[in-house]
Amino acid sequence: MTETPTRANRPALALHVPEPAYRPGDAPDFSSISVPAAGEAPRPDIAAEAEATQPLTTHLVRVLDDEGRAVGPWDPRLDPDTLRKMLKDMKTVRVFDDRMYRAQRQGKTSFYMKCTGEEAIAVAAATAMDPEDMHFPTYRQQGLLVARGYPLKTMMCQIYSNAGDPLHGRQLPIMYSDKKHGFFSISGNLGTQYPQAVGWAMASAIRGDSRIAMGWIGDGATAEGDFHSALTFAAVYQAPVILAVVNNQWAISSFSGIAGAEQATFAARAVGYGIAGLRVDGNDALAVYAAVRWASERARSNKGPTLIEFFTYRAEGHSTSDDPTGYRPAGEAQKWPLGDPIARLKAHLVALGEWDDERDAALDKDLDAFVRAAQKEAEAMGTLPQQGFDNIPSMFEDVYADTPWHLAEQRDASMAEAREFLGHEPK
Amino acid sequence: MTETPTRANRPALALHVPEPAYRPGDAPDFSSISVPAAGEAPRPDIAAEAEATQPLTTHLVRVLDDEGRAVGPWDPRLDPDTLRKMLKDMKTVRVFDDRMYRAQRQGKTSFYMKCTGEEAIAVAAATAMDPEDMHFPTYRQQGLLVARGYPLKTMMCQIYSNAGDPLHGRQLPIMYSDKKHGFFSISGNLGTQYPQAVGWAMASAIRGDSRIAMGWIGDGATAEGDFHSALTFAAVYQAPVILAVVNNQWAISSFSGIAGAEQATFAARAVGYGIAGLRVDGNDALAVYAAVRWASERARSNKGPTLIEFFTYRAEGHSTSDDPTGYRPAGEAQKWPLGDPIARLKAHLVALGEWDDERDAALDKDLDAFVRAAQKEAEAMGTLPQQGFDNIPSMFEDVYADTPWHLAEQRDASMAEAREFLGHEPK
Amino acid sequence: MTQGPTKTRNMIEAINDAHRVMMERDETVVVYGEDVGYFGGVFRATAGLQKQFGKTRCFDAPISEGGIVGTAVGMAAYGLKPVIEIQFADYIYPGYDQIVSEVARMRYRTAGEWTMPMVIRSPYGGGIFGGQTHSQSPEALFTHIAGIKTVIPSNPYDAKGLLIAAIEDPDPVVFFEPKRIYNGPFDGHHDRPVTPWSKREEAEVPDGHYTVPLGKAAIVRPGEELTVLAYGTMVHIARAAVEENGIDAEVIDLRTLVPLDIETIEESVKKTGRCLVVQEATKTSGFGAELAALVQERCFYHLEAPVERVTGWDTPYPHAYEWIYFPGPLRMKNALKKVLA
Amino acid sequence: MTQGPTKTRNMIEAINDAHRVMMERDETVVVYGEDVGYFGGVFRATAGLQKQFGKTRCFDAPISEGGIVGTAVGMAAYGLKPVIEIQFADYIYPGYDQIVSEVARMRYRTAGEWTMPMVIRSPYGGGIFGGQTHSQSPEALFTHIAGIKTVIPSNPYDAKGLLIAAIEDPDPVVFFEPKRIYNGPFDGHHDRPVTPWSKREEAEVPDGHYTVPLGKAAIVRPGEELTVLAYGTMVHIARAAVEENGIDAEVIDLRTLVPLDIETIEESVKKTGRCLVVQEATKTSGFGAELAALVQERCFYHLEAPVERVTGWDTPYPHAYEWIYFPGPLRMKNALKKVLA
Ligand SMILES: Cc1ncc(C[n+]2csc(CCOP(=O)(O)OP(=O)(O)O)c2C)c(N)n1
Ligand SMILES: Cc1ncc(C[n+]2csc(CCOP(=O)(O)OP(=O)(O)O)c2C)c(N)n1
Ligand SMILES: [Mg+2]
Ligand SMILES: [Mg+2]
Repeated sequence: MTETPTRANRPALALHVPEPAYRPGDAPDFSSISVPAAGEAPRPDIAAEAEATQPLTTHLVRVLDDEGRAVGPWDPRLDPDTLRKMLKDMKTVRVFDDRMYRAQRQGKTSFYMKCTGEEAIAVAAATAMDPEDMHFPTYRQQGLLVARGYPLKTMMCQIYSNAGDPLHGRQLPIMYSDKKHGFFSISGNLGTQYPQAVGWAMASAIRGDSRIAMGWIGDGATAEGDFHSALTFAAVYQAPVILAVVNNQWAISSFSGIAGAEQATFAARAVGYGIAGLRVDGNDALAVYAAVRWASERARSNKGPTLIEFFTYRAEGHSTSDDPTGYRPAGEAQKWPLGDPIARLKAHLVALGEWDDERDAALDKDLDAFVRAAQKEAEAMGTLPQQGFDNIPSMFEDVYADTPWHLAEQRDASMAEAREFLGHEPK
Repeated sequence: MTETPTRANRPALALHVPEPAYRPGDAPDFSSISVPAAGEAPRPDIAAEAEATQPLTTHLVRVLDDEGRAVGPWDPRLDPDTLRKMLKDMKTVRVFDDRMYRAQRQGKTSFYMKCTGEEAIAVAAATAMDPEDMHFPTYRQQGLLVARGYPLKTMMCQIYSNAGDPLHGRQLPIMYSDKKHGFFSISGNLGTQYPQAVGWAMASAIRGDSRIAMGWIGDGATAEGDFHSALTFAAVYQAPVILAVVNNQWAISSFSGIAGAEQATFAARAVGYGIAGLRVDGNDALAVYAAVRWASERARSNKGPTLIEFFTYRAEGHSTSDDPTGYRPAGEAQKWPLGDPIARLKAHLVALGEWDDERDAALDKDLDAFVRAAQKEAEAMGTLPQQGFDNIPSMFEDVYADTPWHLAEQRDASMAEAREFLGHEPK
Repeated sequence: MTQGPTKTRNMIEAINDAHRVMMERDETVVVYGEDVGYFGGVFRATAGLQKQFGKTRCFDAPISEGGIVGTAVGMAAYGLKPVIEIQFADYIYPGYDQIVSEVARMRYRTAGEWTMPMVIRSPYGGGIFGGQTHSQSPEALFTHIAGIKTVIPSNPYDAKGLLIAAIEDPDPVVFFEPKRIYNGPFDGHHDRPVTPWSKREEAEVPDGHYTVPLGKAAIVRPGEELTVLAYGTMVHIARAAVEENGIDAEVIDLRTLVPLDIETIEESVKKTGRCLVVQEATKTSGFGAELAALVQERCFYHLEAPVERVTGWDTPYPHAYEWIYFPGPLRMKNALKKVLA
Repeated sequence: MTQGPTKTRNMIEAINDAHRVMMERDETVVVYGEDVGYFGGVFRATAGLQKQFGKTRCFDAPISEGGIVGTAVGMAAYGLKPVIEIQFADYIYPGYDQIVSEVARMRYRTAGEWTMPMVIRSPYGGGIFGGQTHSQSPEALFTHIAGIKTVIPSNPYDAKGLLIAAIEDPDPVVFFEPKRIYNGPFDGHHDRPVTPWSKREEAEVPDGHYTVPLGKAAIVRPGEELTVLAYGTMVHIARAAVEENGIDAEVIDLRTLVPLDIETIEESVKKTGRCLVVQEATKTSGFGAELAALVQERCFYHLEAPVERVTGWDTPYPHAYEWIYFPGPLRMKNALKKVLA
């Protein structure tokens, strides 16, 4: 300890450590959160100066009102087929999550992560963008793959690390990657994909291409240095990129205040870099669609990047390794004022007269069967506990384009070990 | 190259690469830069919400007007003695820089960095803060040491890496470090000191101390991830810290646009994090003083951190390794509209009737003699070319508190080598 | 080997207790990292500390390993002793610049004026189906950096004693904890149940303060036929393999990689004339290379066979191929045979 | 060894030319980094490229090594071939996470779907009074990482040929350039003038396209008495020391550290029976350790003496003690004598 000076006339300093409003045992009450009415937020021109979006970084872009009507300037006026497709995709994601969560609990794989309550975000974003645009997702954007028609069975095979896994059992469950569906390889390291998205967008601009990129990050991960690199490079080169912050208010056990949300919104960061910022109701599929559309038009017309904060709530645990009752009240998700995105979109379709409870129930039944069928097919190719002794040489491939001598030696040693362990030649 | 889709209806994207207004051969003309009149910027309460400082992040806090008068709410109303002390310190820095630059050119050391044109910033900041407060500087804040009375001779000994060098010849010239003068060890790695300053301030708050910290960074280095860590931690824990960005508009050969200054000011970053931001005329010693004072009062009363952008111009090369005529017009510094900080402070003192040309000339003469005398003393202890074979064992000290066996062995081998090389026992 | 009353503790409990002991003794010790505050860490190593010592002594940090280390530098400069957690060793890289360029060199570059007494704790290693980013063993990336000490315990007793020693040490310590054995030692036979710590003597952990000195290895099994150098989880794999194969090997648990206990190593290898080096990390440029280089440099004329290395393969850690990657009993056995041939 | 007309070029000119050749042949090659655009880099390695190829093919980057590498990952994913400069190897650490966690593992983790053909160039090494942060040799921090290749040229001919090969390589390459010999080879005698490149055959650099293959070492001096393994600046120190001391050593310039040319090494050591390994980096856990470990593993029964290492010391690189730190002629001589004893 350095000498403490006698500075009697100086007040004592104190460290502020942010604390969420409620902890286990408390009765959560979100009535203090001010939720602006749907339709209230203005919609600036897509070519507006970044600074002009300032008010939208503290406001909340909302389209669906409490009666399920789409209101205000951000209403994207989608046709009923598109709305129904989004509803179906969101429901698919939820059913998929439930089944895979259960599969992990049954010991069929090592790990799973749901996106319950956040389904609107990835699904509506995928819907608003072109299929050729590239996403740099985190681990909670399974909705992108579903909305873009990636086979559920293949997702499951990845989760089971089985013979159908396009990633050859090399990645943790849910760390999907698929170039054809414009879905960049998910990293276990938080934040890294953010400057990568900017780099992809810069490349597209360098080549005079017309495709744009979208990068995704969680509220917690915005604290990483990569967040800053991404915003800096995006601003400097005016990269055609959309930078999404999915603010579900929790990292693992720490709340968004530990990432700085007490002092400013995540959308507000944008304007400080000269990037347009929008704060959007993430549980409102139409608002999400409209915001992504606005940002993509801006990017496509060389008007620069946009950062969009999707305000939502992580309704379940962080992953199968997490039990949130250890750090927040059990009932919080239900009290969350922005509601359930699936219920809200359904209500909208019903209000439009384009949907009803019967069709909804039938869809649920279909989806359940559909996901079960995919799961059956996937499991026919094996689950994790059966893996790890087939095609061992593949484990030594793709470290480099060609296998150097040291990896060849290691592969051979590894095969010899496996032979001895199994008592027969490995497959 | 991935397949280029046929997306005929989509416009071609283009990469924007920022370019400074003038390159070698151009005639620089800063008339387009709008310099707000002195005294115009409002001075918010030190407890103001960070958001309330937003207008001050694009404006420019200026106190000294063109006639050398101090005007407006930011006038710190300093007594003449303090003003004269600042003038003397600023002049000392300039003389020191000139002599050390020349010493490097004479081969007496390997490297030097001047802060010409930026003298007001460090000197006035040091004057505005308490002597017990801690600075985490970069390599252009020699003014802090001068203002705090650190011996010039010791600075020179560090520059010569000679027997009087408190850092034992281990650091590049100008990478000073002195705990007693509240001057943290300068790092060669840009940006690292920024979160360190925040950590020191957090520690002071944890201990209920009353001392605050000030971190320094250049415009170019704000792009490093450490800048973001610093702002994030400062905001989250409301650390009692002042974060200075010295925007001298150039990194080495790249201008501030490559760090993002085309799109937003550096001060504007602050508000996005919920940190108070000020943009200040860095060539106006009174404005610098007033802003640092405001921020230190805010920090001391647990009202949170402040980021201050000091707008200035790097009047000379980046270092002795750099020749700026390779990338910017030769006469730019002279055209720079915010003038010379020493001339401006002098004009103020003259306007106050507290100074005149005679005293000024006398001071210049004194300082010249003073710096020369220090240099003579320092050089009596040796210059770099004579170093490197005395006290070799010291080279192996301070890697750890105690010397482990492997370093002891290496030390002995090194001594044997030196003995052989010199033909006698090293000192 | 004990002081005062002991209690059976697993490694997490031992580590948790080391924190508590030091926070009680030294009010300058502060503990932070991702999820370490209210929740007590994803592995619960810091459970209960916030409650006992308050929010300003133990708190959650933003997800910014660079910021965590960077602020710790400032705190150490102030005079505190930060004990920070990096949630997984695989996530230490964003903090690597601050560790390498700042923490490691501060004492040196300031000629001792500013020192960095801090501990950077992090769970490392595989065997838990954690995939590429929850399984790495990056110790060699720290042993190459002058100015930091690298410590890896292999059991609860050492974990507590070494962590206390690390916190008390005047130099910065990178403290890697083998997460595979947090709850019980592991002999490498993934198809058999694990012995819990409670069945092992090294889990008898004294209450209160004691230290296991940094820089001192332990001979965990004396022997004559060959010397096995191991650390962390690999100590258990090595011991089990030696015993299963009826080999009279001397197994040395290095405990501290830098500074290394070269005396114990040299003495043993000069006695046995043979040496096997074990690491879980990828082979090339791992710490095993340094060990092999040192042993042959210093014991060459005593060696009857080349120093062999048992290591992880030079690939990322592949999720489904956990047990093909992991340096287990068979890899050990084959290497032991080779060294003895 | 040449193709077409040649011109005398120093290393910077050779490197600059490699860029130009590849930017002309392949429009997906983009070049960026701090100060590399208008000004052409602080060492001028990219001089003239922006003028010739335009601002979107060669440009200045923000001072963010993490952002430079991170955006390069995205560009490579798009289908470009980024050739990026890190201004000094000492400043590569903020980009280390992106290199280790992303660049190195992308091909593997995507089962070959996304590859990372990029080159990360950076001047490294001491001998220029650059102090602690302009002198480092961090190659071992990359050789430990599976998935990247590490290349270090020692002369203009190789620099151009290896850089072209690296740009054409389908895998990511970390390309460290020995800045001490940019302008002329250096025999380690800091008190004597340096021979300019123009006096050396390896500075006869062909115009246009040619490659020096990655993974192939060069025997720069054949010999019988012992084998010296070196790379970068140290190749010159080694050669000079061998010649000054009249030793008939075989000096091998590794050129690529990973993947290593093990065949050339083994053949030589089996012939000479003795081996000296040279690196400028700090000793502990340097790449020399891997070389020593490999050589004794694979050539043990041919070795007549331990493999010795000549290295920098395990301290930061101290400004005034440049020539005490630097592994120069005397350290070489003493080690050569030891290996031959
Ligand atoms: C660099 C890095 N540090 C730490 C972790 C461990 N980790 C995984 S997820 C997570 C929380 C992320 O929270 P957030 O960004 O809000 O995303 P969310 O899970 O809420 O979608 C943490 C700390 C990691 N994966 N990578
Ligand atoms: C991490 C790191 N990257 C690069 C450098 C090389 N470098 C030294 S100074 C400098 C320019 C810094 O510009 P700025 O931050 O504006 O400070 P100024 O020199 O203008 O005061 C660069 C690129 C470095 N020292 N550290
Ligand atoms: Mg979150
Ligand atoms: Mg600058």
